[in-house]
Amino acid sequence: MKLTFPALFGRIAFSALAALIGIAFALPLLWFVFAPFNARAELGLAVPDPWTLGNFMTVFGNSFAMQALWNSFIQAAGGVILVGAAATLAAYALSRSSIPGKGAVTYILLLFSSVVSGSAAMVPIFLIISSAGLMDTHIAVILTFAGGLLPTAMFILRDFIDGIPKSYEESAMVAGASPVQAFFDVALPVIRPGIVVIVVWSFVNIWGSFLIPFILLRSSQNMPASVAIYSFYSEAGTPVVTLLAAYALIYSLPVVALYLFVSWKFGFRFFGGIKA
Amino acid sequence: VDLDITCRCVIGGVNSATAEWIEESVIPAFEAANPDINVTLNQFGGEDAQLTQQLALDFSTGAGPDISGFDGFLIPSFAEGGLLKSLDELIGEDYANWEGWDHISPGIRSILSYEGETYGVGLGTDVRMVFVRSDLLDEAGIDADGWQPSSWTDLLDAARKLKEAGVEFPLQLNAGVAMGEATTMQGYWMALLGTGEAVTDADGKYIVSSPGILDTLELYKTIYVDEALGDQRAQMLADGRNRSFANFRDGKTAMLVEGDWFYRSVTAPGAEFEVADRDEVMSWKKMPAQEPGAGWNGQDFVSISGGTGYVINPNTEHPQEAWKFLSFMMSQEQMTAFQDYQPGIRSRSDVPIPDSPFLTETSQALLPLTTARPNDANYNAVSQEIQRMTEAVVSGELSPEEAMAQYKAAVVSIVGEENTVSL
Amino acid sequence: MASVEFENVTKRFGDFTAVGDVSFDIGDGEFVCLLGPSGCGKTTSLRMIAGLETPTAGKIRIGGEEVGHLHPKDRNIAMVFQDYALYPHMNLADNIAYPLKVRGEALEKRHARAREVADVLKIGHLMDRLPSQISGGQQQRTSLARALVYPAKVYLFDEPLSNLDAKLRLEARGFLNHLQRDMGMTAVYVTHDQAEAMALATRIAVMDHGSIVQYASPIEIYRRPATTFVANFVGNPPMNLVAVEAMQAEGKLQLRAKGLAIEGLPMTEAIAAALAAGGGLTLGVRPEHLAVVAPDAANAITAPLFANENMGPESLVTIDRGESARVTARIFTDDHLELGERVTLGFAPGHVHLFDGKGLRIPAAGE
Amino acid sequence: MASVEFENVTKRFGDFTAVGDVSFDIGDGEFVCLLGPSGCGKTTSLRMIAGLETPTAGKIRIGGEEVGHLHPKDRNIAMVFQDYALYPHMNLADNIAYPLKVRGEALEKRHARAREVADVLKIGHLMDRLPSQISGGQQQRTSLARALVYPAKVYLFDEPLSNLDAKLRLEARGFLNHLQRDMGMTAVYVTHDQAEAMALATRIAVMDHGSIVQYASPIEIYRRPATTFVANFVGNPPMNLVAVEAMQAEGKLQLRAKGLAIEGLPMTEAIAAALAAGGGLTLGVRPEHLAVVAPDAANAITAPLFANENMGPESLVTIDRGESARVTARIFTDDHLELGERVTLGFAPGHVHLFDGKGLRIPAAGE
Amino acid sequence: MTTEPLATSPKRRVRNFALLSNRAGATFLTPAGLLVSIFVIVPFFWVIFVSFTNRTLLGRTALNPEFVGLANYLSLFDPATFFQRGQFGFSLILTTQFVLASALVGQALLGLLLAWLIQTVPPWIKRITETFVIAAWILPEVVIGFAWFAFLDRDAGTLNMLLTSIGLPEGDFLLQQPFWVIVVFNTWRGAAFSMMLFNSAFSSIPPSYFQAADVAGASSWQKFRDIGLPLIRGHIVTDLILITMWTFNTFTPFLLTNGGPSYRTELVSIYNYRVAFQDFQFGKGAAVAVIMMLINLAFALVYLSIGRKKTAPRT
Ligand SMILES: Nc1ncnc2c1ncn2[C@@H]1O[C@H](COP(=O)(O)OP(=O)(O)OP(=O)(O)O)[C@@H](O)[C@H]1O
Ligand SMILES: Nc1ncnc2c1ncn2[C@@H]1O[C@H](COP(=O)(O)OP(=O)(O)OP(=O)(O)O)[C@@H](O)[C@H]1O
Ligand SMILES: [Mg+2]
Ligand SMILES: [Mg+2]
Repeated sequence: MKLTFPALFGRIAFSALAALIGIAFALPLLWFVFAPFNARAELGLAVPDPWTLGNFMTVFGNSFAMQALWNSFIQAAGGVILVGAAATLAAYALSRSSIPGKGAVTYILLLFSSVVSGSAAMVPIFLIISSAGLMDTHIAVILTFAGGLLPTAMFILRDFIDGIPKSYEESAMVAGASPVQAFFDVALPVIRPGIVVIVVWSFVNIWGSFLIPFILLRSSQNMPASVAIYSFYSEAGTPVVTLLAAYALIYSLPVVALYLFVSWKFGFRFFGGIKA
Repeated sequence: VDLDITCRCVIGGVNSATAEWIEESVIPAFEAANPDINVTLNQFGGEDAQLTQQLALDFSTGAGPDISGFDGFLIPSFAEGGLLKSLDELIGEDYANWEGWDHISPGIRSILSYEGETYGVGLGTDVRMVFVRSDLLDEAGIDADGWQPSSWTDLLDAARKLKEAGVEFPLQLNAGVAMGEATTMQGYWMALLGTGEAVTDADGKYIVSSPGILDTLELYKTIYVDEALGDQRAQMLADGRNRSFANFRDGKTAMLVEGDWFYRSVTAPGAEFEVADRDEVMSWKKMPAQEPGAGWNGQDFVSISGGTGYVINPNTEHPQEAWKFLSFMMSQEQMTAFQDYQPGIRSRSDVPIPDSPFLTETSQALLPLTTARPNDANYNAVSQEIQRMTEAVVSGELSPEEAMAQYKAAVVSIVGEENTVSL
Repeated sequence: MASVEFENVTKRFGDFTAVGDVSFDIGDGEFVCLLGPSGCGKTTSLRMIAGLETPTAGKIRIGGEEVGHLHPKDRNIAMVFQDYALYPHMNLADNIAYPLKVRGEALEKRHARAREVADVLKIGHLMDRLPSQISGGQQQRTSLARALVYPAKVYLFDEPLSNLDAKLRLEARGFLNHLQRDMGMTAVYVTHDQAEAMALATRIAVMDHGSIVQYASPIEIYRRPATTFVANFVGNPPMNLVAVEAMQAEGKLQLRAKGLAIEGLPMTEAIAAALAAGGGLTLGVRPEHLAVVAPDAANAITAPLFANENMGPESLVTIDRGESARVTARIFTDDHLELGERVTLGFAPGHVHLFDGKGLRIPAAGE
Repeated sequence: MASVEFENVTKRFGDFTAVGDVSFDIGDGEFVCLLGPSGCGKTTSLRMIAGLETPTAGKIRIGGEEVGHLHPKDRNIAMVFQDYALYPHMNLADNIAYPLKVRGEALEKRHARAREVADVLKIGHLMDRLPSQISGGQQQRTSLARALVYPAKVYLFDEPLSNLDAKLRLEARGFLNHLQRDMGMTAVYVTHDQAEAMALATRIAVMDHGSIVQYASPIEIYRRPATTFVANFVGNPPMNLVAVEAMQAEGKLQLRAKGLAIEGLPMTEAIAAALAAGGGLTLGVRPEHLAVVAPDAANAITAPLFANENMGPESLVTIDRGESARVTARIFTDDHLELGERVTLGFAPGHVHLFDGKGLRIPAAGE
Repeated sequence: MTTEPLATSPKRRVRNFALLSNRAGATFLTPAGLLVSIFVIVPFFWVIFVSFTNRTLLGRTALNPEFVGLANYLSLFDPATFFQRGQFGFSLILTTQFVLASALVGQALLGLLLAWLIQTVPPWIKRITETFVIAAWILPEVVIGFAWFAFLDRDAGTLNMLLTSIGLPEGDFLLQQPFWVIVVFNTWRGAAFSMMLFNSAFSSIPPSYFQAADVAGASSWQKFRDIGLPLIRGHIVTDLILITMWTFNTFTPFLLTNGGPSYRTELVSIYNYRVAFQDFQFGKGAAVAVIMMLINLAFALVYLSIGRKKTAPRT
């Protein structure tokens, strides 16, 4: 396409700026390309010499840390399913029903959750879980995360659903579908991209979170990776950088994979439903 | 009967030796002897403080492992909050009659005691000293083998010489908030004891203003601000401790005050901060008092010890079985077995230190000199104020006087005016 | 098939009355068009029949039975939505067959039936596409197909052809017309296009501001519009309305306005009453009843030519009486007229409509 | 004002050719309508003029200058979008004045100018409202005003009246007509409504599948459609096309088809050539040239009545010759005809159009 | 609230017919309602209650906390120490600056810029940029903490290597500009969310709006200012509410600076952690949490009132 000089220049400048920002975002992660393969601890960016998989070997040998990855997965998957399902139902109800007072609910819950996400609320949560006899179980972690993440998930998802025309469900109902049928046949597929955002967001949150599992879990066979990563600290209390880098790399892969998968499969958008 | 034991230990991770010992030696042997008791080890991978939080929550609700690893200096605050029961109350006779007490010195026993009651059994203790790089000292013209500093001045003079010889940060005395308790124990205490003072006086009141504190802070100022004999940045960064280790490894630091584990595990072969040809280039010196004889208790040299041990959950359903296991674990036989996993200074005098000349020497030389932190529920909070005070000086932000004034105000508000004293 | 009755139905949104106290009946098998300008309450009325909107007051009956308590799904209604409301994640086959799916039909059977309807609407070859992959007109027909795929008591259409081009629209109109006559379906059809309403309806309900202004057969509405609003709204181009001064002379009516003088209309009692009530009269003449005549003809309006639009067989000749008071004639000629030239449009007195000061029709003599 | 030229312009989307090798000129001051069915490439052509789409091949000139390298904002073009594209957050004044704002006009000056244009379009009193607070028709006029507020070289209209109801559409049409004659603006106007094209254009370009099928004046297109496609597309309802068998008898042409027999049409060389080429002939008669006649009349088509749509002054009478071959007449009567009854529609031989086997017009004698 | 269709339709429907009956709605709300009640609402009130007691985790008041009225709040606002480093006031001011700089200016503005930029750049640049920006958002925080630590290392960190290679002086960032480090860090970490949200918002604007402006002669900047920005105002409010809250509560900078040096990066969340989990003073920690919530509320109200015209609650 032929363009005038200023227009061409503008385009190039835009692209260059975008690329530059992208690179700037990538730089801090560069270290992870090298450090895990380096035999010697380096905080600096250094091409490993020689390359080694030894760190990974050590990490794989740490059965606690490996088990922890699986635990993380159980907790994150469980939490995500719960958050996804409960938030979808609730956000849908808040958007589509005429329950009184639904307008401000999400705002208020959001504020409440801002208090509860801090460390001060760990004690009541601990007390609740322990009086329910759920201490040291995956389900305790899953429930607690679900509760904590729900207000935000509902807030985001409700925005999303509000943006989708009601005539989808209306037409289904006129055609004879019950509200539940309309929800599953029509509404759910349409709001899927929004649910996907919630799923990724809550997965990432649970996957990386330390405090809650740490407060609610006790036995080593239940601890998630966010806790296990501290086992790569020395007796003196300082991190063993090489192992940590190797473990961090393994620990990061699932979230990246999840993101790539869902954004390829479902798209990743906040508003507007499926492209009609 | 099922028993749970938790320690901050992970096979293949932090304190791997402890975990291996319990898993491979203690539990099988115990279960063989007591077929009706089933013991499970929970490896805890978090940080010390995190284990503390867990235990506090658990013990307050009646949950938690039956036996747990425990840092001695936390005994007072747990005991005061009713989160621990003394062994006397919990076990009674069996505890009192345990053979092990005959082999554990009162000093070490006191680490896990508070107000005369014993709450747990110590596993071992540690001592602190000055580690030196003989090769660097030699290069700077100091005869490393023969040299033993007898005053702060000696220490500083050596540092100056080293500096001239091109050693970037000759002396490391921990300071700052980021290193946490490592600042208080390996840094502040080691200096303060040299002035003849301690954090509390004989009555247990906190000393909040004294010449000793000032001198200590002046020492910090000399090292880090006035003469740049130490790595000022490392004291302030979150990974400062690692940096100090790396400095030592890389020959940028020649004298470093640390505990015995520095030799045992930090610089050991295969570790991250492995010092090549360790036994050639590395040795240790006693920490001198400010002036000979001016140290704590009138000593020429000082050291301080902490210690960890194991406590029994106050709410355990099976206190007797738990005690059975704990005492079995602390038996001479098992503790000796532990030495195979990781040699160290053990609480029992009848457990020999295996062929580790380093540990044998240091324990012989330093255990007689050492002291321990005060058994006080507020110590933890005060310790943080100490770290803050050192950081203020080391960063050059406050003068020693100002820093001490700030410390005073803070400690008064923590423990109350009546529990403080100015000298 | 079933009848539909509105009894004093009112729908308010907050303070705003979208439909006000409307009563009318739709007979079984009737095809009624709701015709009116944007925002007059057409969609709202339709949605109340479907149960998607709850009347604030009044009753709606379908087949004689009050339906206030019935959920939309239980009313057995078919509806075409203004915005199609096609399900973006289903292909056309599934979209069209959806009503059958919720009725529990087997997959094959319902797809066969969907295909049948789609074929009639000429979208049978697109059954595998998603709604996003077809054109606007095809989407509209899909929506239509979905409504027609199952037998319903009442069919509701909300501007179902608005997005089709003239040709397709005409075709679809013919199809609906036929369907209604074949199946005898009861249909309520919303449109703002009066030609469509004329062509399809058995009766037209002309709405304005939430009320029904006239409810009658198309020809009645065309011939005897009840108000100036109806007169103006129905007919393309709309009826010319001219405010006139009325005088009575020798038992006859005289009308005067700028460029216009009509003498000798028959005087009736109704006219006399309207005159007595005051407020002036309005004269209405349909464009197709006007012709270009000699400048001195009687019963004529003269003004400069404003526009002359040739539309194939016919032309629209508009003259401008000033202040935007324009009169348009629809004539079958393509005489050349110069813009600005004075043109005289004449009409037969029998084709004249009269409205009183309130805009209500004054019945012609003998009506 | 400026002329616009297309020289072998092609636009492909991927494999799909939306506009294929189109060349035509629009004279300075001309008002050209692009007319054609949905998807034929009208919008695409317009967008290429505006610079919103880049031709795959070929050149576009505005005022004689090639504009391929110019960004839309530098082409000095005014455009009305199909969906208005009014900015919902600006009031009408700001919306209309926006092109002046980006040209750096002072606030007062631009608002004064916006007001002027708005007044002409009768939306002057709404200047403080937001687009959401005005009716569809007013929105459309706002969009129009925004295009007309500044002097542009070429005005582009993409179905600017499609969303208006009949009455408003007519009004706006009149206004545009006037404007064009007053200002002599060069305009390209996209529509799929042939009546609109007829009424407005100086020339019409009938498009189909990305090509221009006929480019001529409205009356020419109406009277002498170049192909069956044009014949079918222009005219409302469209021309009736009947495939006929042609025979030559005594120097005259005879046409036969089901229910139809025409004798004695003059034979021309062109017809002879078409017959020789084979492929059959197509007979075209416009609905307005048909009338209900006696069953035994000559030059007539007979079939059962399929639909009879009354549209006010006139009716559309459709008969069905089977297999969807329908013939529609547009008649000024409202005789009652029964559905299914056999109806005969007659016409004058002079009103007949003939097309050859390829659908191309066979010139009538003397054309 | 913020997704009103951009279409110019005058209809904003209030219905008493609802797609979901109240009963069905209540059923749909039940699972979330239960979870939220137990894990958010109950703890919330517990926190409020505890903020009026001197409850601690260890020591005497662990088992027998006393009601102390406003003492916790008063001690936080003790004028003698309020502004001292390591005290509440210092943290509060620091956090406010941090939120303004890293959430409002950093994340929201950078997110906006990115969202706008990637509308127009070639798809492959868009994809790459998006991927890195989002990677920064989804990676676990411990991992991120380390990566940055290595990135900023004075001696051999990636950043200093870069600076030296282009002839600029090295920086000792963590020590000299710790505040700006965590600001940049948090911007880096969180910009993805704003970017994605604004990206969705922009793509929900009909393209003809921009084309109309193009034809009218508007430049890229004019289009952004006059059309893009005003039309996504509602989304901006949503975004600001969320990222402000998240930034107030973020703990991740702790992994980078430990709150130091000398408390110069001790955000309120870190302060709160120290009070509650290192000093074990739950009463005081709870008071901090309550104050933070009030500040969040204030921010949210400001955003809502600024964005009000476009965000009238949709009922
Ligand atoms: N971006 C695109 N990608 C692929 N195909 C396109 C694209 N834009 C238009 N087309 C196709 O090009 C053809 C012409 O499109 P165009 O919009 O010009 O039609 P039109 O004549 O304006 O139709 P309408 O009357 O429906 O507006 C259509 O078949 C359309 O599907
Ligand atoms: N939920 C609502 N809240 C407030 N007013 C409403 C609501 N729904 C409709 N209205 C108003 O009620 C009136 C009638 O609306 P309705 O949708 O029935 O109009 P319509 O006749 O279908 O118009 P159109 O031809 O534009 O579709 C309009 O003025 C509209 O603004
Ligand atoms: Mg409507
Ligand atoms: Mg188009």
